[in-house]
Amino acid sequence: MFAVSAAAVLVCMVLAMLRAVLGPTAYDRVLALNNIGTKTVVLIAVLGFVNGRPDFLDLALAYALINFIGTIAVLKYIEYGDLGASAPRETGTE
Amino acid sequence: MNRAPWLWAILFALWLVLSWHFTPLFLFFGVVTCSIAVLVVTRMGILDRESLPLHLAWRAAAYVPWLVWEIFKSNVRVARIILSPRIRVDPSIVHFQASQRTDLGRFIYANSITLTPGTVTTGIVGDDFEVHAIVQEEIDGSEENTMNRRVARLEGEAG
Amino acid sequence: MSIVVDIVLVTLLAVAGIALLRIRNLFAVVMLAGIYSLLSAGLFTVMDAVDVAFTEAAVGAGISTVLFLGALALAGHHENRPGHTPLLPLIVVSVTGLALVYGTIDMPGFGGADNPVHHHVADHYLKESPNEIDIPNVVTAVLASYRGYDTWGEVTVVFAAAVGVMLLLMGGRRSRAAAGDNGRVGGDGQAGGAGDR
Amino acid sequence: MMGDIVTVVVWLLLLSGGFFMVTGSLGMVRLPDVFTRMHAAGMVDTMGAGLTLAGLCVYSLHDGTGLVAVRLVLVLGFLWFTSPIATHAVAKAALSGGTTPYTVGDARLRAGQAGAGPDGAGEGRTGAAPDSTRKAPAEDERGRGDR
Repeated sequence: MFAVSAAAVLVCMVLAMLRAVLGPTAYDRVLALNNIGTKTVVLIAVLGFVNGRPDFLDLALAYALINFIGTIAVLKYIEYGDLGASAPRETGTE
Repeated sequence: MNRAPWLWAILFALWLVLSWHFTPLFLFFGVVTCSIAVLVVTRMGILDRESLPLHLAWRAAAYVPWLVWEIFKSNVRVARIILSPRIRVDPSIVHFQASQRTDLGRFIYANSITLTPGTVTTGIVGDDFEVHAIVQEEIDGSEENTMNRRVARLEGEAG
Repeated sequence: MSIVVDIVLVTLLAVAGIALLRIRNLFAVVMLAGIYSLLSAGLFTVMDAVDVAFTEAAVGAGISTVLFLGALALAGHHENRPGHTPLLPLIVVSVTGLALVYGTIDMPGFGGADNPVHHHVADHYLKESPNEIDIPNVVTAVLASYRGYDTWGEVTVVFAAAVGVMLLLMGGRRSRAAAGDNGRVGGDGQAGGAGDR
Repeated sequence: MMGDIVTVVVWLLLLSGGFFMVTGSLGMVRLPDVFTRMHAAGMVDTMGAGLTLAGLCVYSLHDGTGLVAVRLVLVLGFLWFTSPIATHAVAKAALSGGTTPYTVGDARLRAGQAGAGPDGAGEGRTGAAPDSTRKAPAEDERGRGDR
């Protein structure tokens, strides 16, 4: 039954890849990158169960965090054109 | 309330669960690692009631299941839009007032809005939330008001 | 099941690779390179090379994406078309690739238990590392203890490379900031800000 | 008996998780602009990953490997904490980068619809997947020009 789940994740990766290749804007590609990251996390978790050795979950755990950091770095770059820049201070922004 | 020991305890519990080795060597590594992490965080001065909201823990236990149910319902709605043979969306950006008093409360509310598919918080200035919705009905129903009230209650009297 | 996963992932890798070659917008290329790293990390996981997968995810999808973006902030977004025809590079790459494939014919089957590589010191590591080093993870034991000097050298090289890249990327900014050009930290750092430098 | 119930529950969770994940990915391909696609991506992050990981969690709890269940819960927790922040960051960057979202009666929605067929009344209807893929290359050029 885990094989079905893994197959679903793979189909999703193909669809997200389509979006990454088609674009059209940079933000679509960031969205696809983030989404493929999420799907990789789920894929690793599911594959651990397919092979009967769910020991790789630490890897999924680390991926979830790396993916987040990568996405934030990318978006900071898009928004400010620079990774070292700090956000302009606005009052009341979260 | 001093938060550093709490953070240390949480981190060490995480270490124990993830490692599950109880030899002296590994316990020693865990103690050292957690201590360094707590030390760094304390020196950075970011350990406060926003970064470790312990005072919300009990009320969050009631909020999270409700949020999960909301997420499920809006997932079904968005799935229906996507799977319909001709996609019918009328996306719009809506402004409305949030009634939370603290930044932490607004943060939780904004993330709850984003976490339910169909609505994404795109910007916050003061109390004014700017929300993008995939269809108009997602936003102007009573559910956003319910969520608003629930987060305000979660935030509690202490504020 | 594993073979299906392999096929799908390798196909996606090929798609990502071809898209990487075709697209001239370097920002999109960085995004696709990140996706490429995630996919190959998934592939490494399927092959049970968890430590390699971990490194690939951290370095490939995490750090190198950030470094590429830092470089893009300094260098601009668009890749010029090469002036020469791609024919000669294509031939060189094809010949090299075919030679590598030819080389793999002599190699023992993938994952075979009686491959020579598994009977040199691996037996000793697998049997004795719990007694000798008392670390539950054999890979960690090999990397940090049996091959400690090797790992030390690698870490030194990686550290030196990281410091060098950071100096390259940050040196420019500091000198500009010293020259008084600190306006871009504030309001004007828009999305297109990098492209016109 | 207990095992049968667990098997059924795990099947249900995995299948519904796969359903939401595939639907969300389909939405990422079909929906007309980056803001609406964001909602579809949210589906993958929340219910798709959530139900799948919950299924694995139930299985491993029944299997007696509770540590694995703890890890799955942690993975899900990280995903659900980070996903809205990443989505919000995409939305904010897209807005400040000059991408205006499609809204009701937008000329671009109608333009997409003119190619889609006879249904021309224009209340925010867009063409399906073939339409959006067809106009993608042109927009790609425009996107490059913007940056």
